[in-house]
Amino acid sequence: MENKTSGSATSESKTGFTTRTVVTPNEAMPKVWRRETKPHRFCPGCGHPIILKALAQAVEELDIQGRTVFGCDIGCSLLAWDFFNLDSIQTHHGRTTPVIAGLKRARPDLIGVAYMGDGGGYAIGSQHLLNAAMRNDRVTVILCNNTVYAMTGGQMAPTTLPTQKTETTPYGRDPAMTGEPTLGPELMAAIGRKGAYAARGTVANYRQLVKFTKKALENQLADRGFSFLEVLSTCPTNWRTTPRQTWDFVEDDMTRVYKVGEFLKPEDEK
Amino acid sequence: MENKTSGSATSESKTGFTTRTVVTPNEAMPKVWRRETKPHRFCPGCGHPIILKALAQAVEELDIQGRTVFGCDIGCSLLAWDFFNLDSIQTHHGRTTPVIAGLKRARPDLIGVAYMGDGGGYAIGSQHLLNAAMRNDRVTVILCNNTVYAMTGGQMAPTTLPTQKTETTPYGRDPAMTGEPTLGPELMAAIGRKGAYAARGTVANYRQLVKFTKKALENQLADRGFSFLEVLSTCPTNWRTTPRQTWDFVEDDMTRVYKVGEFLKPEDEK
Amino acid sequence: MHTKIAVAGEGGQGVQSIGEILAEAANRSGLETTYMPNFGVEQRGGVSIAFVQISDRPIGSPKFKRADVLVVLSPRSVERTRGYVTPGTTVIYDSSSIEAPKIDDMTIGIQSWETLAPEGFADMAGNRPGKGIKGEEVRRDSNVRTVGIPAARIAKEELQPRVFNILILGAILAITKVVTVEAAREAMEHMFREKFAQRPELRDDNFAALERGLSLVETEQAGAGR
Amino acid sequence: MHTKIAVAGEGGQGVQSIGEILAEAANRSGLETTYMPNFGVEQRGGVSIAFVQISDRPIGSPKFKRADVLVVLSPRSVERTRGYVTPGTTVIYDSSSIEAPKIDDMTIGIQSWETLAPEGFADMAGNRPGKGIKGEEVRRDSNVRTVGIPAARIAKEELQPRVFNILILGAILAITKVVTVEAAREAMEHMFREKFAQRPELRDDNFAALERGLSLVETEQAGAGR
Amino acid sequence: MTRGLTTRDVTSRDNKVFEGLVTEAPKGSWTIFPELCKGCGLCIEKCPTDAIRWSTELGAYGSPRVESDMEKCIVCNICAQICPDCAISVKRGPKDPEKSN
Amino acid sequence: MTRGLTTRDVTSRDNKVFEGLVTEAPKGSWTIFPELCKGCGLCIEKCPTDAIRWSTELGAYGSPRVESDMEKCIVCNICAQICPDCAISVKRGPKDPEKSN
Amino acid sequence: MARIVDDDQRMFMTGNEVLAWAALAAGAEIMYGYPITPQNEIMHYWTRLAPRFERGFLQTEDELSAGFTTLGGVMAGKRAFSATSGPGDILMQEPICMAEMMRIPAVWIIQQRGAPSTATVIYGQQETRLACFGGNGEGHRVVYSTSSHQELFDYLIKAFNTAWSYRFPTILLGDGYQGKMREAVTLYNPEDHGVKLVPTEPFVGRPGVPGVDRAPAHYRNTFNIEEEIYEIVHAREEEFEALTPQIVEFESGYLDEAEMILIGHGIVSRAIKEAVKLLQNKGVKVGYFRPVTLRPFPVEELRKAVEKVPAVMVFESALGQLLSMVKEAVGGLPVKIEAFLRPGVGICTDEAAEQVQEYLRKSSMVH
Amino acid sequence: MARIVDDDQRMFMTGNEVLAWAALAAGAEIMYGYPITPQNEIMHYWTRLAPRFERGFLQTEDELSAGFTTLGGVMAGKRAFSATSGPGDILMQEPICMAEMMRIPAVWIIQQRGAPSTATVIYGQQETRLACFGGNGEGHRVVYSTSSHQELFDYLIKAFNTAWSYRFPTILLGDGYQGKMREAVTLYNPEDHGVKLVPTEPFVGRPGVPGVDRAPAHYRNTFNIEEEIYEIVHAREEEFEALTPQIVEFESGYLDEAEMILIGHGIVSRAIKEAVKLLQNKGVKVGYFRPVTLRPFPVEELRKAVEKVPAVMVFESALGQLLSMVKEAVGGLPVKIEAFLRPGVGICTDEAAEQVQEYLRKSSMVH
Ligand SMILES: Cc1ncc(C[n+]2csc(CCOP(=O)(O)OP(=O)(O)O)c2C)c(N)n1
Ligand SMILES: Cc1ncc(C[n+]2csc(CCOP(=O)(O)OP(=O)(O)O)c2C)c(N)n1
Ligand code: SF4
Ligand code: SF4
Ligand code: SF4
Ligand code: SF4
Ligand code: SF4
Ligand code: SF4
Ligand SMILES: [Mg+2]
Ligand SMILES: [Mg+2]
Repeated sequence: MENKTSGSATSESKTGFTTRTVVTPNEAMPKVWRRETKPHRFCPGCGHPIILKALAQAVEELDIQGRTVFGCDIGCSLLAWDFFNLDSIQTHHGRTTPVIAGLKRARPDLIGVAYMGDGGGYAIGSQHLLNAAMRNDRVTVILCNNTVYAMTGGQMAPTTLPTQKTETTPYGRDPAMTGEPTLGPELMAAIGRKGAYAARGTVANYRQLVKFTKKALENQLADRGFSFLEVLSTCPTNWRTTPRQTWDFVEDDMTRVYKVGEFLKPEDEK
Repeated sequence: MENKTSGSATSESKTGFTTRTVVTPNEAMPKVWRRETKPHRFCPGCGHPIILKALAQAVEELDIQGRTVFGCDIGCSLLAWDFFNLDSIQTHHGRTTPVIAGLKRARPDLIGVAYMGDGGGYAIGSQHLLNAAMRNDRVTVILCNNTVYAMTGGQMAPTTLPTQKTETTPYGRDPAMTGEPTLGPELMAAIGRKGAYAARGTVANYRQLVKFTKKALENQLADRGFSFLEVLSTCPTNWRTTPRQTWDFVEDDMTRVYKVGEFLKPEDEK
Repeated sequence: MHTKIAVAGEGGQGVQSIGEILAEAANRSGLETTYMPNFGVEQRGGVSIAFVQISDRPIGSPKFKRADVLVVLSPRSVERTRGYVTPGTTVIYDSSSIEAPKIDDMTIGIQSWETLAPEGFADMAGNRPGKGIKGEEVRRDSNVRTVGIPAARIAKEELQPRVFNILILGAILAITKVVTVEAAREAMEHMFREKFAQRPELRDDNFAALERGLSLVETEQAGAGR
Repeated sequence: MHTKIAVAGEGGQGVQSIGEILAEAANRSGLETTYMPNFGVEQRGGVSIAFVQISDRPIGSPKFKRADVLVVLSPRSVERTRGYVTPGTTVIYDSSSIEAPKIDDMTIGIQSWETLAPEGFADMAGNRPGKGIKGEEVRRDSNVRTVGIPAARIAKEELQPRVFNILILGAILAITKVVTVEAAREAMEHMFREKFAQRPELRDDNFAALERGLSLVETEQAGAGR
Repeated sequence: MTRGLTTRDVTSRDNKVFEGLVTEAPKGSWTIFPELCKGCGLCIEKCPTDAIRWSTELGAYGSPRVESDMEKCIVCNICAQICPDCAISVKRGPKDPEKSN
Repeated sequence: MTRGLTTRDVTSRDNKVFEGLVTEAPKGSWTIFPELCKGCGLCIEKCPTDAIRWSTELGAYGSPRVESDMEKCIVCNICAQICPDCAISVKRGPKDPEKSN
Repeated sequence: MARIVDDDQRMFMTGNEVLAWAALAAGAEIMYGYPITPQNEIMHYWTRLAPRFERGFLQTEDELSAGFTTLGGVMAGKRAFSATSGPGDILMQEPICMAEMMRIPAVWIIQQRGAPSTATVIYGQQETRLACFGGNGEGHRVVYSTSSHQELFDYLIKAFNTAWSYRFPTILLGDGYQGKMREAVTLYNPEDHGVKLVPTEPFVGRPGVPGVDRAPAHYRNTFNIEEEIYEIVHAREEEFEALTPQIVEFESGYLDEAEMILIGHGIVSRAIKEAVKLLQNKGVKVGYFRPVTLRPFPVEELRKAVEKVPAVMVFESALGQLLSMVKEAVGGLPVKIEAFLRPGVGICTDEAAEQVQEYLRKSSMVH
Repeated sequence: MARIVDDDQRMFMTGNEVLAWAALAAGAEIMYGYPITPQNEIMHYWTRLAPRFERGFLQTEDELSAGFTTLGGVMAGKRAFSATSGPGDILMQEPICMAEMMRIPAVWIIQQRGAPSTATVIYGQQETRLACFGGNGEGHRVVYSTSSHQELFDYLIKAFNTAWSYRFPTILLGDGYQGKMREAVTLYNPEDHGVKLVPTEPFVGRPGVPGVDRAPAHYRNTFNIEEEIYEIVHAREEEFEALTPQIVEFESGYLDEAEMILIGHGIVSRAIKEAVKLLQNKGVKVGYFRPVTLRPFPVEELRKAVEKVPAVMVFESALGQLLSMVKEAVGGLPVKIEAFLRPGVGICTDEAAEQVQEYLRKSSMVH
């Protein structure tokens, strides 16, 4: 990645180190991110773009930018409709899985990524997710678990933690009435299709997240089976959390309920 | 059950035993079956009515005829819309689960039974089935696995066996293209809600079927959790099988893929 | 020329084959033809009806409410298809399983349901206090010809039970002359090509039945008419 | 009497509170009132606009395209709300963060988007080669009054940064007189009842800011006008 | 409450009776209800003693019905349990149920 | 092919550049891109050495941005990895990347 | 039912909050819902209020489920309702058309947003046709189109009563503006205003053992024979037509001597009413007609209104959905039909007035 | 594309089989489907034929998925299609309206059955409004209503061409009778009849690395601002109107001197055409008009046809869906509009003729 420093103005920083101004494409930003549309539209502190950074890095490392199609759902994921230097389709709420699955059937040479929220994937689109998994469709589904319906203002999602307050559980989620949180990768592991991949990553562990994302893509590249990656993410806007609370919620509260790791590897089989 | 013999004509049978004609409400028929609508509309040799016989017997033995509401789907299950001396609602394809779940939320004193086919439950209604299970809705879902979309003429269902020929897999189901069969009770067990019940029965083992059906109802009566019963059933019409082949298909072919038994008992927990 | 034919019977009697052969033969004769089975939600059971129209001009609706030729092959199908009878209708029936249908002024044109539904469903439907279709009228003049053919008995005794429907077909051809015997034979050759190739005796059986049906009419027609 | 007020600023500036207090006060004064925030798909970011109408007769659409009073509190919101300016509009702006808005013949009535969207989205939208709404015309005569209030500076220096919006509210009241100061005070008492009860100093801070805003206008108005 | 609703106009009591042919043997009785038997043949295959066979009489759909050979029948009730149409009733014990009352 | 389609009219090359403030220290350099930093504070909490603090300058949304104390910074890159906006770039090694070229 | 306010109470709140209160006042016992903007706050307020008034709530996995659980709730004999918008409104048509076929008196609130597809989350009147005629065809439903917070309150109460009186699914059709804006409204207990709540009855689960003490209730939506559907649809149509005089509602003003009648529904009708007053003040002779029920549509009333008028102008935030209904209704009359169509955007009083004046100026030049 | 027949070939087959062959002839590359009567056999034949012609098939979990996978297939640049009916048609509106918004040239076959709700699996013309205007509103699509097996074949080929020429989702509207009946049809290779297949193009996955060699393709259906939707909907409407003369189709006959014009679409138009011939033979002066495209509707053509006619009679197997369109189209003309509405049941030649004669007799008595 070349980093052209096209302008520079030097100043003494308070700590005694020199601070210069550089004008650069910003090499911290993956090339697969479309610079023109940055800063992006996600809120400050949102986990979505961290997931999308890992995806970009994985696409770059696997050198599949030229044949990856990115599909996003309705939900905050839609804000990524022009996020990438990737052909992208923003679909309907819950319908990203079938759009990408349909695309993949028509053009098996493409790499199809379906990106969605927990509401889109586990609630309104759950028949699609489940049946694509059952059919072992050769697509990669990445699902952002932020424990709420974020874009609509923070209602209970299938992933909302017990006692967690949301706009539709103002007194805290009561599992006796609304059930326990949905465990996606565990379910995929139970379906256990040969050649399928299922894992749960977290934005709190970026390196691992890149690794899981790559595996979820490699599995499709190898034409082995369905690939599913859930990612624990942040939504400070709807959680109404400070940065510290945001991390605590992801790293402690969520991780207690949602185990991070790989649940089904292509080698495993049922 | 009183068996009034209101008329009788005696004849000598060929084997030397006496054969009399009796006119009777037919005590082999559960009282919960509505006699007025018999013979019913299912095809000769159909497994649906065997499942519905077990259900009737269970309702009778648990003495809940006065508060059970029976919901049936679109699919051959709709032929049961006036089958029972039970209040009954025939719903839309795949939507029996939410209709009964909604009813139960409004009237927890009622016992709600959602009866559907494998297409209705595992395909078009799978988001409802999955999410009702996740919410641990206090309803009893009974699903007839006959490996095809029967009412529409025998297309592939999520439960069609590998290599099985159907109208949409004329050369035999190819799991590489269409996936392996869906395993419902196993999935419910993987969801593993506290107090939930999941089992698979078969029309080939009627006693066990009654037992499982009773447990699936008792679990709702005890307000413990979601209850799910899949039943291996027959569809000689679409299978185009002789009676012998029909039994062989259920008892051998299907049972090889679909294990009969209880997968999740209310005591179990995740 | 425009002939509307309804063939009704039990599921296993092969009424749809009769309809299909008639339609195929007409089509091969260069006539305008439609064939339509009735269908409902159930997969099996109940009365099955085949609707065939043969015409020298384009055909409107593929179903119709009054038949020029009504073929009824079981007692239940008589009940189910009364509504198709209208002045001028020729009713052909299997006289070995059905009494001569009572076609009187009161039954002609009565509204009935078209369905292949098993009893329970269809009966229930018929029992609804239906108000009938607007503009429908019971016609009081009757000019109906009935022809009884002891087809089941002859098929069983002289031929094979399974060619029962082809025997009926022969009778239909003899009575209505909607298509020629040659056309029907060709249609059968075409439709059962593979079966005939595998089992040539089938061809003989079927064509014998066709002939027998044709000849039957000549001998029995007068007696059965009303 | 029918006054259309749009208040625009950045997410954290409290523009919706200004709108809500104005509307609540008007409602309490027995006037017809509508208040509407703008909203889009995003949860945060971008320019936020509050639409308030106060009238002595029933109100039509709760949104409008030309404002009688436009309050702009950040440079971006000036850009975003140019379209609301029309002859007769009074533009109130925070002169400590914005230069006096250039309102000339060419900017009045220009089509712009109403949105609270973060930049990327909204800009992109604005960049589309929109053809504008039919019947829309750029008005060429301008009769616009602009009033600059150094609200941010005064709030920071003399009061508290967080009462910035209430100071602006005071200025709005002084300039427009749409509702009385008493009504505004009552509305705030009602809306912030719980907060004021918990932290009584909040009441004092806010009411002080209101007063300061009122008085500011009297002293600075002339200078800021165009 | 049924204004316009698609419920059937049914009588509350469900009194329909069926004609059954009871064959009695010392071990018990075996009844077939011809108007219910659709001739699916499932019982024939399930009978452990091959006691059930096709009858020359017709059943519900004009298709053949079944009958039981009471020499072979061990009144195990399997056929009755498995019959999708409740067309068979099996009773163990005293030859004539009426006499035992 | 775009007749009437809702695709953006974009240039094919994606050449946008950002202004970054590079602070250089012996261990490496740390760059903040003010127009990208939304001031979410996530990096502050994730920095293992508490090297990041609020700046008095404003970032993308007119909200405060962050800066790094290079005395504390160990150029571990965690902040850059975690930043949802790619507003931080960290480079290990030679004080001045330009000089090393 | 518990009283929801002590006495008539004037409030200043958002329309979605009004609807939550209205549902309470209407005696609604349970809401089933799935989030979608711009109706979310109905759920938000309901979930806060419901426990206080012992009402139920279930958030479902999608709108199909929200709609079908609602049907389950109604068939259990409860006043049950749901709310949705836009793409959710499309999905909701499946349960709504089952409710039409089976005469299930469920109530839906639809807050229209931009269309087609996901479009915008804001505002539109583009779901008017869907709300009135969605589904696979020819079911019967009642649709009230409201224009103010007071009407949201009044008509939601009425919607439940209409549903349970006539057993047609009933829709309250609002829009995102109405949901999100704040204005004054007076909340009241229906009984204080002489409004009686129509009692509910269970479809299933009534006392007694079916087949023993009473007949079982058997509900279905499937028929085997073409003629059955023919009969049902025709019978419903006749019943619906017969009930129309009881159900239909409209509002009109200044019709006498009008040179033009302005027609609009929902929130747009506010703008045209004000525009008419404005023009009347200037001496321009114009009147207005607003259908309140879009189904049944006030056909006779509209025909009577426009009989002697040279022209009407239809205003709507849509591309001609109300316009279609108006054209169909006034067919055969010599009136000229103009339209001001602004799909997805609001219509202001001033522009409505300007349009009319412009038209009248032009047409007077022609004469 | 492989030739599907050696030469023009007359066949006698069911309509659903014709459609499978037509899709092959049209160069359709993949079908996505979910079973529903009366369109199942399209899938049955397709799954038998597809492997022989190297075409694809995917059976999905429901109609939502069938529709959205179809959109995925089209965006991948393939001629993709789906088929449905009744309740499935309701669900299909969600993907269809996304196709409208994003101009995705997908093709749908709809074989109408009874309505509303599950109703019957047999026949009806009750999904006409849904097929033309389903979804949450104001999208644009093309709808062909066929009346014979030959038209099923011809127009399915045309539907793909229309879709890919103009990028509007396109619907072929048939019914259960057409699907299930057998009649004669001539199958042919389009090129033999001078019909060129409009080439397809991928929306996504074109050659080159996006952002390096070319711009990425970014498709969306969501907008943040009301005015954007306003613009899009208006621009589409203008485009659609401009294209209407190219797309619109109708059929008419015996219009001169007609005392009455019979109007019907789809299979019903067969009955009215025959009825007109029957009546003409008896010396009764009647004509017929049949819209072939229901969207765009042949408004101008119909107005021209009925201008000088005292009355028209609309025939449909529905409760007034075509009737609405006719009323809207002829608005302002003095023609009297009669209707013979038979929701869910067929209309025969004889009864159509009788109706007309009856009407003419009565009205001549009045004169
Ligand atoms: C059919 C349909 N129903 C509902 C909605 C409204 N809706 C838009 S975004 C959203 C929530 C998305 O939540 P999630 O999938 O968890 O994504 P997040 O915003 O949390 O990232 C909903 C319900 C819609 N657009 N379409
Ligand atoms: C929304 C919708 N899609 C499709 C159908 C068509 N349909 C009716 S029955 C049926 C198949 C049912 O199969 P299954 O659920 O397995 O039940 P079975 O008939 O096998 O018992 C289908 C697809 C429908 N009625 N509604
Ligand atoms: S609302 Fe939550 S999920 Fe959506 S962009 Fe903001 S922080 Fe991210
Ligand atoms: S088609 Fe199959 S499942 Fe349906 S009733 Fe017949 S045998 Fe039973
Ligand atoms: S199982 Fe029942 S229906 Fe089938 S053949 Fe035996 S008795 Fe008859
Ligand atoms: S009771 Fe047992 S032994 Fe007797 S016929 Fe039935 S299955 Fe056979
Ligand atoms: S994580 Fe990034 S956007 Fe957030 S404060 Fe740090 S540098 Fe700024
Ligand atoms: S590079 Fe590591 S040590 Fe330096 S600021 Fe970032 S997180 Fe802190
Ligand atoms: Mg979420
Ligand atoms: Mg099945």
